[in-house]
Amino acid sequence: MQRIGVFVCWCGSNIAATVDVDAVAQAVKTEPGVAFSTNYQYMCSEGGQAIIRNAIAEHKLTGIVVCACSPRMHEATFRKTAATAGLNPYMVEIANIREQCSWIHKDREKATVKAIILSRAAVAKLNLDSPLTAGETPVTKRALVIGGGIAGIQTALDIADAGYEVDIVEKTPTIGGKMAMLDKTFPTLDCSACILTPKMVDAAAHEKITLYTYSEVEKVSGFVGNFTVDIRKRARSVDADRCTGCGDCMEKCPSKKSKSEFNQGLSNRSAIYIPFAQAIPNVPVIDREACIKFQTGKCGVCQKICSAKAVDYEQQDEIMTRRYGAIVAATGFKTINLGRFEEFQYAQSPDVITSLEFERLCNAAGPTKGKVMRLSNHETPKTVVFVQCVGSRSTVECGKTYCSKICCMYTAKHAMLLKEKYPETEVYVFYIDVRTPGKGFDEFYRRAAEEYGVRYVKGMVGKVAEENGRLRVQASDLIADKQLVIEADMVVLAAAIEPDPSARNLATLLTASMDTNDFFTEAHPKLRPVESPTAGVYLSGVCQGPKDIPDTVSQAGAAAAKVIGLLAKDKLVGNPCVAGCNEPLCNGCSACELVCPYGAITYEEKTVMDHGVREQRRVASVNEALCQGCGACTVTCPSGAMDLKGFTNLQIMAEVDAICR
Amino acid sequence: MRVDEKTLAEDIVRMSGTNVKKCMKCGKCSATCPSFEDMDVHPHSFVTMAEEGDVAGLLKSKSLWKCLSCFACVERCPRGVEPAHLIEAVRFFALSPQGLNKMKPDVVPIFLQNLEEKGAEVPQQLLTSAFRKYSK
Amino acid sequence: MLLKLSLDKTGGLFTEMARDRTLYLPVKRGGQADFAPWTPEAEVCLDYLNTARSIKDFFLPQTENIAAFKREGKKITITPTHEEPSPFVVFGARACDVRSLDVLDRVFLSDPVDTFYKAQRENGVIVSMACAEPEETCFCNAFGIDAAEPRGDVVTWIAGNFLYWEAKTPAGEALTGKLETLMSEADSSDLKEIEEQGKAARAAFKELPLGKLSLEGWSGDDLLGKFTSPLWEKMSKSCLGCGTCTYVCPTCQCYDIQDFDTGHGIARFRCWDSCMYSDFTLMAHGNPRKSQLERFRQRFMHKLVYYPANNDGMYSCVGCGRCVAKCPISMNIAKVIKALGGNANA
Amino acid sequence: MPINAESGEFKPMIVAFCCNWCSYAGADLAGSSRLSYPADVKIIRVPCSCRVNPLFMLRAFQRGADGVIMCGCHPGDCHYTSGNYFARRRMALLFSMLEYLGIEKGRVRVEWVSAAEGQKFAITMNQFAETVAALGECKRLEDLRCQP
Amino acid sequence: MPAVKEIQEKMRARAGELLRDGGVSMALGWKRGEFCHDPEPAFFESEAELDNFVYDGFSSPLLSKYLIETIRKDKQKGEGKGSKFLVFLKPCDSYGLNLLLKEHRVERERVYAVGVGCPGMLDVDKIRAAGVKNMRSFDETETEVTIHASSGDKTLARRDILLEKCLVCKGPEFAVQDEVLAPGLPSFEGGDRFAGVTELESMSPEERFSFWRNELSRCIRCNACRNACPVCSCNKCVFDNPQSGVQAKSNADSFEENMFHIVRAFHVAGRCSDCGECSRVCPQKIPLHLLNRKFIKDINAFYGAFQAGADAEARAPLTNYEFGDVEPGAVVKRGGGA
Repeated sequence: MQRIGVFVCWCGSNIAATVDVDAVAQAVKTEPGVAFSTNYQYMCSEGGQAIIRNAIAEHKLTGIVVCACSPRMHEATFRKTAATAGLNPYMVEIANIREQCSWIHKDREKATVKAIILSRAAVAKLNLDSPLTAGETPVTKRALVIGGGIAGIQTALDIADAGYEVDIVEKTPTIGGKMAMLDKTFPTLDCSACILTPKMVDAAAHEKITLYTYSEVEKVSGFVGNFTVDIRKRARSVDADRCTGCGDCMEKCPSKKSKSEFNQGLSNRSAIYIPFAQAIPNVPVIDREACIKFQTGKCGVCQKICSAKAVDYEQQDEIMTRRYGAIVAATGFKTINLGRFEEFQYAQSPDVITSLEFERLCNAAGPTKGKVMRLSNHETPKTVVFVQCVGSRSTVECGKTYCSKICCMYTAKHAMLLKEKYPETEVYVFYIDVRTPGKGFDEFYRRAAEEYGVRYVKGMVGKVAEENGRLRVQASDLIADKQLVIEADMVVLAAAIEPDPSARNLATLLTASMDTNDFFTEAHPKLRPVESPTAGVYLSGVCQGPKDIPDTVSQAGAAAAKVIGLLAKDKLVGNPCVAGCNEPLCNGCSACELVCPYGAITYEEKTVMDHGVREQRRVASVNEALCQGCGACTVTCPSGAMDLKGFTNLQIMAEVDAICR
Repeated sequence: MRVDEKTLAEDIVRMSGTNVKKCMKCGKCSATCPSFEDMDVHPHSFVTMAEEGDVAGLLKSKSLWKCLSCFACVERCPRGVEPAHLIEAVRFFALSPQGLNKMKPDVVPIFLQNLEEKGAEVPQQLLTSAFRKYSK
Repeated sequence: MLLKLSLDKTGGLFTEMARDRTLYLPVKRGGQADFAPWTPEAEVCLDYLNTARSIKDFFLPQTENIAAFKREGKKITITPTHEEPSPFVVFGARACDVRSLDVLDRVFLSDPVDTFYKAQRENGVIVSMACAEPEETCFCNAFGIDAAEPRGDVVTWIAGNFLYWEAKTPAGEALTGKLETLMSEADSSDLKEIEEQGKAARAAFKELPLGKLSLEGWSGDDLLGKFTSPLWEKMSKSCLGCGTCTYVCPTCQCYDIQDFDTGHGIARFRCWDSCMYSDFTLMAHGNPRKSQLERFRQRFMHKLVYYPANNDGMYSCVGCGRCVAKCPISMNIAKVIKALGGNANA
Repeated sequence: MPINAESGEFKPMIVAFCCNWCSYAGADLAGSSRLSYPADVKIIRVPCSCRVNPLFMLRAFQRGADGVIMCGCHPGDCHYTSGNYFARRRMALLFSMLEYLGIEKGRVRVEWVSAAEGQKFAITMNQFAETVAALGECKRLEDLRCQP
Repeated sequence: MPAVKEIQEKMRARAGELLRDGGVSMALGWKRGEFCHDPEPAFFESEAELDNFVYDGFSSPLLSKYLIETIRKDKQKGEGKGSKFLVFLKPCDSYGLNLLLKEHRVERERVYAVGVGCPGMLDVDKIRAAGVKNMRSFDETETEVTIHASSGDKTLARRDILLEKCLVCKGPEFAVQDEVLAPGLPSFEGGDRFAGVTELESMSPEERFSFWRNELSRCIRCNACRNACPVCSCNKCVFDNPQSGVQAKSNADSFEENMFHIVRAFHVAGRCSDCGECSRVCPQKIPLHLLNRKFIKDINAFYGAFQAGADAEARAPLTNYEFGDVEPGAVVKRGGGA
């Protein structure tokens, strides 16, 4: 049996004016478990708290009910008060007789009756309270960033600068990601490589950052502060420690017919290759599928000519197990497959290209050395049509329902770059809407139209057809209500972007949830946009949703700040109001596991004593460090094995009973 | 008899099975339409008019009979609005006062005979389309 | 004295019987017959063979209030809440059900007397009805019950178009006194018809699938041998552990006393319990009967061994066949009697 | 709750389950904005609408409640991301079942109330109390033993 | 199409084979009872025991739930580790097994599931209602059943004496099986299983209330519905657990009658495969399937067609959600489900 003290607050006149506080204190005296009750002007004041502390000592109270303002206001205060008097802080219940009583009722009698009922409910609940202690777990002071694009690099740099160890895992042979492929960036038109490559170098050189390129995350276990991750370091076939990056091997490699991933397949590369000149690490990798040595056993040229003796055909994949306190997903994006949009002839005509391909054509280090040319005949195009929203904002199966966010701006950029290089070119941009929310964005777009004479046409392209070596573009001009037919030399499609396909598997490994488009979901769409619902897992860059470089960098910094906040703690103190499994009652059905948004519930085979029978059973187990205490599992559990501490089934029913009495 | 044009418009939209509210005014339907030049009201406007309940406008438009039912707009529409189905529904209402069973198979030859006189008035593809629909 | 009444006049009889007391009789509910209070609208069915539930309901109801506890401050007041008994008649009880009261009496009327049960017994008049033909699942003859000649305060027969009525006890006489004007005296030809019908019925019982069931192997010898028989394990395997057999059984008498927190105090009541349930005999230390095997064995050992051992050899089964008809998986006492009864039923 | 002997006025008993993060805060806002609603409404704080077991609702009726309402964060805004989605399915099925059993509709309700919607909270409670008052005492789900 | 007797012999032979040398240590089937219409679930451990094996129009009791206890006991014994248990499944029984597998109540590798075609199970009460007294034996085909009884011989159309659950048969497909004997049965089409629910929905609330009062007031809380149900497999039911706060051994009043059945139906909502066992076993003939089917009908209408137990992977509707799910208020407004 509890010994409960009830403390009714006047809150000056806020409560006392409408509620007869003394009557409340008297009425609850006869409630089961109540050993003491009183009222006072301001319970939250030092004087009020002293009354509580003294009463706890004097009446040997095991719990207190404070009838006062909303628990959202002073629950924490009174928990501290209880704790200083030696009570468990969770043996405190608040009856909200201000916001939910005195402030909304005018009739003193009715308000008093209601206050008594609310106080009784709190007493009834407290009778079933038990002391709760928050669990503590240590924090491994090391972070893992998955993905080495601008998002991952920035997050890693920010974390490392705060003094914590960071590992970057990148699945391609180099960091840099999509930003490395860009020519210029909007809205300033500065060179992408000029701003990215120093950051790549910084990341590689940072003493706190370790790069694992050509590597993938294979297994994740553990929970916030204590993840254990297996990383597969794929065999490069080149010893990174020995390689000097001289490039002789690539030059001599006889297999030169592979498509360059970096150049979007617009040029070829050798089987042993470095993706691009500024790649980091500047160590080649052998594409074993394309390598003659690996395919036929005959060749070995690269090994023979390598003066550093770095080429190693025997190299094997390596699995490393590392421990981390936090994980950041920065897996980025790719452009969608346009093969199914037959109306644009992308798969059929070499002169219909994606914007990312156009980006490579513009780039001085690209396959055409920066010369924009028709891929069919290597001539400079005279009329170029840009089509926006290709696959974006589309409900058809091969499209995406969302706005890809970056296309309006890069299309304006491309139109300008083209006009800059070839002022005589006729440039059309077909748009549904031009969306330019961002600093200097609308000005940038207007410059394209006003200063560069790019023809913006409101309407969609309906059909592209190859005719006499040119492209017949049929489109509508909705403003003029006309159908246009343009003889173009090149069509550039602003393809929708989608999350990198590797994210899906990663989400499963991290038990992080995804939306229907495979973007990672955030813990709260407004208030926790860089955290995933899984504690200790953070989101950076486009893997969370389409965004441009400035947004990505800001989010990367935000994710880093969250990681730093976590790693700065020595121990994590959990919320003690977590779910718990009553093992003898558990059926092992997995229903709770399915509704847990935090992946906090796992199942294990355990020996359970059930009424003297000992047996091995599959039972649920709650990881208290991950559980946030929502209670979804408790209602899903048919046998009532799952219950939520602080809000148990019996407690809520006791409140119901007390209210309805 | 229907007096309320708004209800009529709603009925037409419902019958067509389309959701005109999904239209984001991209104009791809008009861009792709092979009969665009022959039309006074273009496919995207057709959708807008249906949305606004302008049934009279739809019924008296030339476009109503110029649409080939080629379904290019249905195929290309990124939002699944399907303007051609809307046009079909309006046609149904235009024809329905002419008899309960709308167009009977035996009237089709009359259309064909008139073809020479009327020339481009009745596109052949429309008749093919009609055959497909009414030859049950 | 044997009285008779044309079957189409029974309405008047029921009206009269129900005038100053509750009359329970078989009515149609949910596609089967069950005892329920008579009302002019009730669909009385006298041609039923077996009701779904037994007449136990009126003497040991499924739930009955005992007392209420109220707490005010440190004071607790206790108020008895058991309903005052009032007179009632059960009309149409079959021979097996009438016998079941003997079984219950020995439990509840022996010291210490169960006052609730006693009060119900004292207030109830049993008007039994002879069986003119058996139900497929009947085996009351195995327990020496004559279905054609039931006991009761009043015994009735239905033959031809008449209901025959004979008072057997003072209570039955008293009831008959009020009804005599409705009935006329039967003659010897009526008696003969009843006798013939009875003979045919007795013969029919013997021809039933369970008509030759013998309890010879259940004389109470070799208690340990029965208890430890490996057959229990085999037989109990298919048992679902529901309480159907115990709740439809006219002789199952186990109950539980429970407290219900009404929010204003405690309502104490008793309710049927079933030895088939996993929480039956649950105690603070755990449950001595951990498995369905043990619960299953208990039920039949009690009916066929323990009870007779304490009650002059009287089995606490009356062969009404309800459990046979109702068990979801067709396990029943007849199978147990045969399987563990040695060669008697071979 | 019984009919007031003096006035003959029926005062319904209403239980409101409110999630801690949105609706309870919304109720607080209604309070601090002094927006009144009937004193018949008593709030029980739960961490999330997904903590509300249909059993609790039945329990309330058993104990004499005439109406039960559950409030949670708007879909998409759940503090725990998905709790209210599960709650919504559970309640949709429960409500449909109660109606199927012949319990008057209007005795149960779900409303999504954000922390900013103090006004909505008050309006909702006023409306709900009115609906329940019009329905009168809940006879079809009462437990006679629990009457005072 | 083989006659039912032939299927029985096939099953007996196959069970014998598997017990002899198929790595199966026990076969769950049915054995002859005291009458011709009451086969009992049976556990055959040797070929010799199979003499009593029976499969006919009355082999309705579902067997898969017994696997929980069978495997548990086998584990406790600690011997025979890894031994398999053969279970015979009629097509509709297979859904129940799938649910047990999905909820980890039974391990797939411990089960050898043999699907058997089902001609439709018979309702002895319907046979009696047709005027048959004291059934002695019967002959059955897919379409007709000839009954030999003390009241004389009688031939009835099979359709007229099927159990309610068989009138709305889910068809001859097996949701899970290792092998199938006599596939293709039943060959008839099931009817609209929601007809009963729809009819109730069309009544006024008052009519519905009195309908359910009349039905549920007959409940004696024998728990047969719960204990026969393949998904009501909790180690300890909340209604049996004194710590749950809702324990109740009997229906003390109308509220508890409602409560038990609402909560039971809710606990199996989205998990109920509509096997019909609850209604079949109810000694008081309460149409419990009308509660479960209401949930199934609503789930289908609100969240898309769902057949519990059709596979062992799909998320149950109540452990799933969509952003655009129907609002509870809209459900009530539309008036009695969809």
